[in-house]
Amino acid sequence: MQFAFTEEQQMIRDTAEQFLAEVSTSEAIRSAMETELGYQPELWQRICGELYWQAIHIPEAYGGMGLGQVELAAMLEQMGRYLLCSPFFSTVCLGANALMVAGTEAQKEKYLPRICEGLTATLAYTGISAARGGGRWGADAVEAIAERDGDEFILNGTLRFVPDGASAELLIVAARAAGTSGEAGISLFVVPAESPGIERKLLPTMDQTRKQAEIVLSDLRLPADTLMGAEGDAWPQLQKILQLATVAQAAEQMGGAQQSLDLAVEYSKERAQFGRPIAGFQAIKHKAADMMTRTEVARSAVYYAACVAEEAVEGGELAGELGEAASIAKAYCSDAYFQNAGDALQIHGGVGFTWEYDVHLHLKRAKASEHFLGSGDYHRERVAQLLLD
Amino acid sequence: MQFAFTEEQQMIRDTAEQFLAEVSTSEAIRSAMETELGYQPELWQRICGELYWQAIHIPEAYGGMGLGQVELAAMLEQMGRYLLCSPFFSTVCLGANALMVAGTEAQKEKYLPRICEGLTATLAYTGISAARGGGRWGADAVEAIAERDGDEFILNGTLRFVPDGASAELLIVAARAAGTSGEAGISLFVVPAESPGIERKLLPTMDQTRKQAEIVLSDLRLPADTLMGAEGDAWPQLQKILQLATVAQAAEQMGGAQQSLDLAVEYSKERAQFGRPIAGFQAIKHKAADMMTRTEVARSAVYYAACVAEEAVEGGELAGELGEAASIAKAYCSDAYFQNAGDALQIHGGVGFTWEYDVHLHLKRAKASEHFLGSGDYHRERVAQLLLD
Amino acid sequence: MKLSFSPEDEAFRREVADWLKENLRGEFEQLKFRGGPGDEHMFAEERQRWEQKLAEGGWTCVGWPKEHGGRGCSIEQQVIFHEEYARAGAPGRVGHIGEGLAGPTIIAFGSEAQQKKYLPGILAGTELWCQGYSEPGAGSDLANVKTRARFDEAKGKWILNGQKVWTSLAQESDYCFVIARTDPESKGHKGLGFFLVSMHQPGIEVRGIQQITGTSEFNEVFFDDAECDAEDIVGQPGDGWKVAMGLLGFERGVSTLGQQMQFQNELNEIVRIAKENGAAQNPAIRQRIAQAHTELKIMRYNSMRMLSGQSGSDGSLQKEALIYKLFWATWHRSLGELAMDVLGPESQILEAAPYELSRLQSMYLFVRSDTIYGGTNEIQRNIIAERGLGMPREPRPA
Amino acid sequence: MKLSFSPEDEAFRREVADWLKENLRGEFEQLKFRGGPGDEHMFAEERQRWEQKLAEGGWTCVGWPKEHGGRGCSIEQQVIFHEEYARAGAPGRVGHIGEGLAGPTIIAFGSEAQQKKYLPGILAGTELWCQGYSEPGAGSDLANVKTRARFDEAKGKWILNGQKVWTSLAQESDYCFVIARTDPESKGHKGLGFFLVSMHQPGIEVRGIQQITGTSEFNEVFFDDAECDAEDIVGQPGDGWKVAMGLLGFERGVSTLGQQMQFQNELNEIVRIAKENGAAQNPAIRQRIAQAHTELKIMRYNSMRMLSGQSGSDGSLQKEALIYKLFWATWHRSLGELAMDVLGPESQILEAAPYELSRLQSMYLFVRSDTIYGGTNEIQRNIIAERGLGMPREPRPA
Repeated sequence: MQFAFTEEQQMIRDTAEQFLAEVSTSEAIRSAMETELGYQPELWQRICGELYWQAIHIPEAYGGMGLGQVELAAMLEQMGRYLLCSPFFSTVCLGANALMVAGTEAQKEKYLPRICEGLTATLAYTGISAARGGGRWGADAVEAIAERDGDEFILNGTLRFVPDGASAELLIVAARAAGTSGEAGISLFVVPAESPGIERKLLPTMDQTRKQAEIVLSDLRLPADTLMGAEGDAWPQLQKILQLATVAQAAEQMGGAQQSLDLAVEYSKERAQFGRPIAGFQAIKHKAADMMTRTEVARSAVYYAACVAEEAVEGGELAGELGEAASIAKAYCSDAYFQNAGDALQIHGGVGFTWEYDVHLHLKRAKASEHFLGSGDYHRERVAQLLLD
Repeated sequence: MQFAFTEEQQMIRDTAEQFLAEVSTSEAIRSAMETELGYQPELWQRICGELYWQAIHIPEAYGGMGLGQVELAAMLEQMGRYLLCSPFFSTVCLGANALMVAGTEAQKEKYLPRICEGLTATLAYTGISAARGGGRWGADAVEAIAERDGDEFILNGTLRFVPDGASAELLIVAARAAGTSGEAGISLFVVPAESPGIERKLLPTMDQTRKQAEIVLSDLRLPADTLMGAEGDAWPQLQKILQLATVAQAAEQMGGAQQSLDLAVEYSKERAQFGRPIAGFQAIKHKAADMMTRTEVARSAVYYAACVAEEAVEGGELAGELGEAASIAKAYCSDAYFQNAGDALQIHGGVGFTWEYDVHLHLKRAKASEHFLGSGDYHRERVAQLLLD
Repeated sequence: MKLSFSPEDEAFRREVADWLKENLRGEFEQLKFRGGPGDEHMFAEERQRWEQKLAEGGWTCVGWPKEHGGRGCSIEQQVIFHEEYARAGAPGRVGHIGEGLAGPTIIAFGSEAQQKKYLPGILAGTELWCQGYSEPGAGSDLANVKTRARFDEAKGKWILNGQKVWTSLAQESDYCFVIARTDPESKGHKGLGFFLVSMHQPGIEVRGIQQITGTSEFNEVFFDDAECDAEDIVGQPGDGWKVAMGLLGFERGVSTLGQQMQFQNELNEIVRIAKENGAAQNPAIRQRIAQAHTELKIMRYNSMRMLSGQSGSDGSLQKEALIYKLFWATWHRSLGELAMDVLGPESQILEAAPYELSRLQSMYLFVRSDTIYGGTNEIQRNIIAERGLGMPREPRPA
Repeated sequence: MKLSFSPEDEAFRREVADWLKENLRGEFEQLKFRGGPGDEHMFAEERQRWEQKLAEGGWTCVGWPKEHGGRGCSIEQQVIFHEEYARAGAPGRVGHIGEGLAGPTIIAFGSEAQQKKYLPGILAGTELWCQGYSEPGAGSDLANVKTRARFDEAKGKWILNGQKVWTSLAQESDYCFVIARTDPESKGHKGLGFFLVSMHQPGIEVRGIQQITGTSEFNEVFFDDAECDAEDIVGQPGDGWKVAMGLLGFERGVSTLGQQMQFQNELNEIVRIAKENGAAQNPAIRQRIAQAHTELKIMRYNSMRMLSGQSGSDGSLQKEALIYKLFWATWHRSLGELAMDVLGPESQILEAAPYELSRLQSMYLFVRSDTIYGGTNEIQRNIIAERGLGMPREPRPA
């Protein structure tokens, strides 16, 4: 047992921190978030070309760096901290993970090397009912219909809340056989986004640092070789993809919680009121102490979940814990990030309420990430089911 | 509209405050709470003889003072504040209210004057299932069975969590017809506690300032004239009795929340640490400010609910609001009292944890009163049903 | 203690409701439920016309004394007016700073000349006011005011220099009341003056502050040799603190009930959505909606206590007024979060690009200012502890 | 970063589990799950015999270095030992202050003579220790210590006078380590000494403090010319603060994992009851149980980080250790409330008159001390803000 970063992991983390502090500045975020694409292509090319981050956990056999989920989490933490506007999360944590978990050997050989070269990808699985009841992110959110037609499949339906869905070049799509519900009948497909039968619409979002899209499938006709995993029986694979994505999302949130704390503490040391820095007021100190407590607890949750995710990918003895560890991390980190971002805004006072300061970017990202893949309440209820039912 | 105490109401409140500050001291509470009876008979006799509080809202026709629910709430606030150990709540807020709401004219004439003379009473309606699911306090908690036998009724069953159930001289008992459930089949009876077929057992309680009992009915045979209200159809009356009791309980809680605040503030001004009174530390000031906020909000909720209770008794236009107002008051006051008592303990530090200081008495009363007639969650769910279902 | 209204008051209620029903239509139909917090920048012109429509009906300044042109309504009638106004969905008042703050201050502390000069424009809904209190870096701390007012003997005018911030409606306003330091040597609460300043002059520049919502309800106001007539100081130089403190009292009046009806409209919208999208079946959401409803109801009862002059348990302080800002601001902030959580992931999707927010989204973001402006929650807690509980004051540098 | 244990460690785990299974029976059967917080006064004598049983098996002081008589276990093995110990329901250790605090302090700062004199009794489970830190009115503020130690040249001994408070296990203890002021003119952190004092002498009186639970785990200890041999001061007069600060570090060791297993036992009991009485179907309770489970799991991960020496994001401070007390104490307090709320009204009914509490009732009341002793939550937040975030220190009187 060694529950600390290895030297190599620490180096990956430090490199990410240094690079992102330099490139993902307040100005860079703002200019990226105002574009429809949502990121600066030059920066993404630099990441893919110079740093090779997009290949971090893709096996060496497919041209990747062959590292694991822990290294990925270390990097995501810094991306969440610096609000990097990029298709990294969608491409790596959704697209590449989906291919690695559910792709056929042929699909992996076809697409993983291209992702290593900079191809962007995402996962589209939720219909509009994902918004029902405060948020549904399980098998019941899969609504698109896939009908078999000889050797082909015909897909119809509307997919919503798809991260980077308007810009991704490769789509992993979940759909179900007509008449099925719940975990039954679900299939996964991989398809180039520009295929006929796919219409994509950018959804303008409150959090501008990560784009969402609606994707309408109209008689999208797919050959048999686009099918990932077992026809009509892909829920276990989709579930695992979602659990990995959930851990990844939590890692970003933890980084955001850290940055919210850092911004607040820094501001409080500069800002004077009643003749002294507000950092000296106990009300501010104690709020900051609670923020730091949440951040460190979130960090422990994420590191653990990342270790479990690695075991789940590698088939280690803790693989069966992935669902629980992911829900624990996402439940805690969702609440911690939003609470920290809100507290940071409050500590900033009036200026925290302006567009100019960065703290609102975190408040918005916190809420958006809370509602992607399930809120704290949602994941606590999942934990409750494991414990009580 | 005049949402303030009249001069007379203010006088009643002030008199209660002065008297209770004098008689319900820390020593008096402790000596009363250690007895099985739970109160000092001399003090109860003094209250009944000199102050006539037990008759406060009984109509003058039955020998009472003919005041209303607002005056009652003003008095209960002070009783909760000073943790008066007495059978007042059970006799007046359960027993007398039950007779006034559901008693036949003959029963009122028989018992209300005796309550004015000092007879003690209580209401027994919950079976052991009141403890299920975190607490059930509605019609489904009525478990005792009443069977008709000619002109008589035979009652069997176990009643639990009955306030002052071991000492009260008169019992109002709820039971249901065999085979019924929910709101159907419920009847109310009034019976002297010493009747054959009634066995009473004191339940030792964490909060020693209010006693509870278990009452076992074994073939308790009651004549027809003990029936209160309509046979098998008494739920609306029992519900109203419970709603009035809920308001009364909230009034006590609000008084307790006030006292928890007062004790904490007083202590914080005396106690020095790091060379100054801890009252000067912002962490303590802000905690106290939140306590005061909760207390004043609780006060507004209770006064309003008391006005509605008065209209409900008098058939005023807001009578239909009683259920909602009672749930609002109880939900808020339950949480406010417990939170305040806990914060008071924390502000006291080590000594708050001792038996010697009074703050633990409030912590215990707060939890006990929270769990009597339904917790905050329970009453919020009731409000939710009114709003959402 | 009595909750019901008299028959006369109920008749007044019908009168208000009828008038609103009759007049809130045609060109004003589009204003329904608009112009609230976070929406204050919308329909500014149309809402000023609405202000004048109200004035025609005698529905501005209903609580002002008759001798100053008001309707002289009783507290009960003011309560009723605000309730019906909000119930009808009538728009956020662009005149509220004049009616609720400037006017009452001028009535209480102003000269007869000031009353004659300024009250009619407020009553008629033709002249709008804004408030010049906060300054950059000073937060809610009036004692830190740095804006200077120097009396120019030659011109016979006060000359103002400095900067105010978080001034809402500054672009639309005709006048601003400004706290400025008349004695340049003074510190803290001493040496302040309270000025009535025309916004239509070259010495004043207004710049919008882009907020978290992308919009600019709040402004910076720069005073660069701005002028103010000698007779437009309220009270004497040095009285500024006293006047400002008196004005604070006016903020906690019957208008809180109107504010609550706006809150109720927001909550109603949330309940409607929850029923529609199934969030009403989510037990955690149910608890939160019930909690919001519970506390909003109590907020109303608390205002009724404030208005009835119910004092605290020790009979001296109006404790229910002392806690009010902290309570409603915190409540409203939670309501914003609840709105988003009821909407679930849909809460993140805007009405339109580039950044057009729905009403609830705008509310959610805007309420973040509620716990900051007019004294942050932290300042409120200091005030409650010090004034309400007699705990030691925060140390101040000498 | 790696979660799994080596095959050697897994073998060690079986060894511990087997030994406990074999020995935690007979007269010790009744001790299962007893003697935890709030239950410390129960079976004191039997638990001391259990302590000696452990010593026979070589299971006391497993983390001490071998040269001092310990087992010299690796961190992993200590983790495993504590996990298995709690999993088996083995009782709360009466020797934990000697093993966890006094012993490590004597090993780190004590003389060879002190090590020879005191360590064997701790190792053998025959000599129990208590801690003389807090004083009445001084709270957690060691700098305020008023107990005096004066060196009597004639006797060649230190003479102690003063009072300590919140001393657990004082009645059962053979020794107490005491912070006292050696320089009567000194203030604050200076002029303190760290003494090893026998409890078996006429100059010491122990009085139980009756607590919220009705029981008396905590005591007042009065020193009235109590004596301490010249060689029983750790370090030099004036070193007391340094030694005490070193000792604080020992409090955050592997024993946290054993504590967590006790927490887990408590949570398991709550889950069992919730399933039995239907509270598990109450959605609000479900959320709270899930939250308690979530945070307890993370508490374990956090301890693993502490033990692995994982540093904070800036690479310098062990932030996860700094926040630990605040986190677990607050969590445990909530767990007590959850236990009562799962029980509903039944939570109020005691096991027996006059005041016999059930385990969960006792836990619920006792946890109220968790956020107070060893530095209140408020003190913890000060420490986190100052040491963890570099925010200004609280002003101290000169």
